[in-house]
Amino acid sequence: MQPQTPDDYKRVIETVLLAAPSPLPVAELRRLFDPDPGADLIRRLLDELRADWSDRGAELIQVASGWRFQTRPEYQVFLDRLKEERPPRYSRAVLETLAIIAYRQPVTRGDIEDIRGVAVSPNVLKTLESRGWVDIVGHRDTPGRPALFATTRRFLDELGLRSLTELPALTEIERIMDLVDTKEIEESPAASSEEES
Amino acid sequence: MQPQTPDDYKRVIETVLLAAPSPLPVAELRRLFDPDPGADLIRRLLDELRADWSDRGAELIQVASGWRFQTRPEYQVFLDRLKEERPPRYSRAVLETLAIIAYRQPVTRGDIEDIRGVAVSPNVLKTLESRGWVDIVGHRDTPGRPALFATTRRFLDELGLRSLTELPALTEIERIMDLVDTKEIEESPAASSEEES
Amino acid sequence: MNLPLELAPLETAAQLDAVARLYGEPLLELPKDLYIPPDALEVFLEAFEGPLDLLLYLIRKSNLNILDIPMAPLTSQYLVYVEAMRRHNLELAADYLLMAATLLEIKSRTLLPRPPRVEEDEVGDPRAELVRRLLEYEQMKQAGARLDSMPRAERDHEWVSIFVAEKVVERLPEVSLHDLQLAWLKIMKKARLTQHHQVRREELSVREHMTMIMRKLSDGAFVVFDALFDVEYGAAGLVVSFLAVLELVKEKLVHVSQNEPFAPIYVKLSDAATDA
Repeated sequence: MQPQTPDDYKRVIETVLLAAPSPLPVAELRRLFDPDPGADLIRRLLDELRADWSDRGAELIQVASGWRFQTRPEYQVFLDRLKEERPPRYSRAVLETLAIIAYRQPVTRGDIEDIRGVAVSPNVLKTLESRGWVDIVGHRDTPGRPALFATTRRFLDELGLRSLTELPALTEIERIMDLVDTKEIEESPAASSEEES
Repeated sequence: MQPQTPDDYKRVIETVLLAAPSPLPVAELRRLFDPDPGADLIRRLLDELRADWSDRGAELIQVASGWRFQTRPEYQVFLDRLKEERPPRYSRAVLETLAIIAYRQPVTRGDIEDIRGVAVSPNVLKTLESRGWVDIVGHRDTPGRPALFATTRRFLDELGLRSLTELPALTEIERIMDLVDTKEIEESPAASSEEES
Repeated sequence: MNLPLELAPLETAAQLDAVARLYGEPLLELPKDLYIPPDALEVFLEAFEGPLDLLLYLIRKSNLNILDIPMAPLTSQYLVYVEAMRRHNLELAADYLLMAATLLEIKSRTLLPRPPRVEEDEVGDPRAELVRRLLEYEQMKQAGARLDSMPRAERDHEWVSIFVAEKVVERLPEVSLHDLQLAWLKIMKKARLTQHHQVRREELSVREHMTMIMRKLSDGAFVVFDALFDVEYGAAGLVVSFLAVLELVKEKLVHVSQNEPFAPIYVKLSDAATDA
């Protein structure tokens, strides 16, 4: 079957995206066709598809790894009725650890403990790793060579983000400058990230 | 969200079926709604949905365990193109054994072991035989009457060769190898005569 | 200093009314919000993620200016909680005790005579590090809550992934001529048998004919020598076929027999040679 019209192409893209087990980037969608129809046509058709689905129960969205269909949140109440298991609820320890890894990555367990002021239980990191949201990206070159944690692309995908820059902005740290002396500000990661924002 | 019109119900059913990991029977679809709209309405809406999708790349079908969306067979060619998996490769043992049989046929398993310097597992030969690339063409008249292996016509066909003489000549690559190993060239009369030719 | 009403009055004035001393600190009164039934204390404390979280709670609840924390009342209130924990035999995390020590240390430094204004910047406020940590923790605490409120897969929506109707076709490995060449190269490198295993085109041709002849003889029967040669091969092909027979004989793969001179020559696979 060789697609002839733009609508034929659109139908193929729609079908493939409905069936794909993970998001597909434009480059991958181009590979569906021979000859390559070019990125512009694919992008135009994706926009059309998004519009076509605008009044349906599923929507076409773009996340970090590409495009995919997902159900709209309004329909979750129905989907939940068929689910055997409740989705996991994460404790504050897990969520705060996730936030520190997301906003300060790459960080060691020690960094996380410094910020939270308490020991980080191994279960907390295991929960995030087994969800596929964080992983070890290297080791810091300090004694003990502690593992460095960062968030994964899957984390972005599952939160519907295209990149880390789409994370909600941090609340601005109150005018800490008034109090903390200048030298300390330069050394402090919190302060430097504030300067960026 | 409480569905009001039959279209609202239809949209919910469609969305749930798009996201469901396995086929859903009518009884399960009734559980989506409270109050239960009854099996007849669900069945009517499933028929409507099937008609709605009749000119799409996916279709709504009924299988033993219920209803599900699935891609139409004509779209498989596109889905195949996305498959990440690279074609499987034979192990080094299989490739080397094949090379020895191709270049030195007919050879016994013992010959192959002599050349490779290691024992040849029966699985290696079985792999090549079941692929139809090598077979037994006789037995050597020595104790144990070992089987003699040779390549088949199918091997030539599948590698696009008309005859074994179209296999790459090995003198050239061996010369390259000899050049790499200079010491051996100096010691070896065969290699030096090669250079003259 | 603008102290909120529910915190204790200035230390000096309250010294006389101290109801207890905790870690050397006069405890003026139990903070009003601390009247928690003992059973509920554990639940209450479990709500905190650690000493920073508890401190933030105390500061925010009392509407204190975090940039100008009144160390004395905050410290004493914190110590009340820690003492309550201790009294109820709750496992007192080292993190809470360490913070208590930190608070006391900062408090004592704030009580030192203030250096002249000019030098203040160099010495720094003893509370600065604590405030930095509190603010950074609070920022991450809020970020965590905000991440939790973002729609996420499996809780707020599901991925669409419909069934793929496909015929399963087993994919067989592909082998190229290059693969074969490389394989041979590896063998040679390993075996160092260069001299013995050079393969030229002519030799391959002989090898091919050896296989063809063996296939012709595969039923074990005698075949007349002439029948092994096909004139279609041409002169060169006939020579190659003949060389192939010689090689087969040399490698003892076939038996050639002739009952008397000029009689037909028969060839058969050597594995049936016992009959000959």
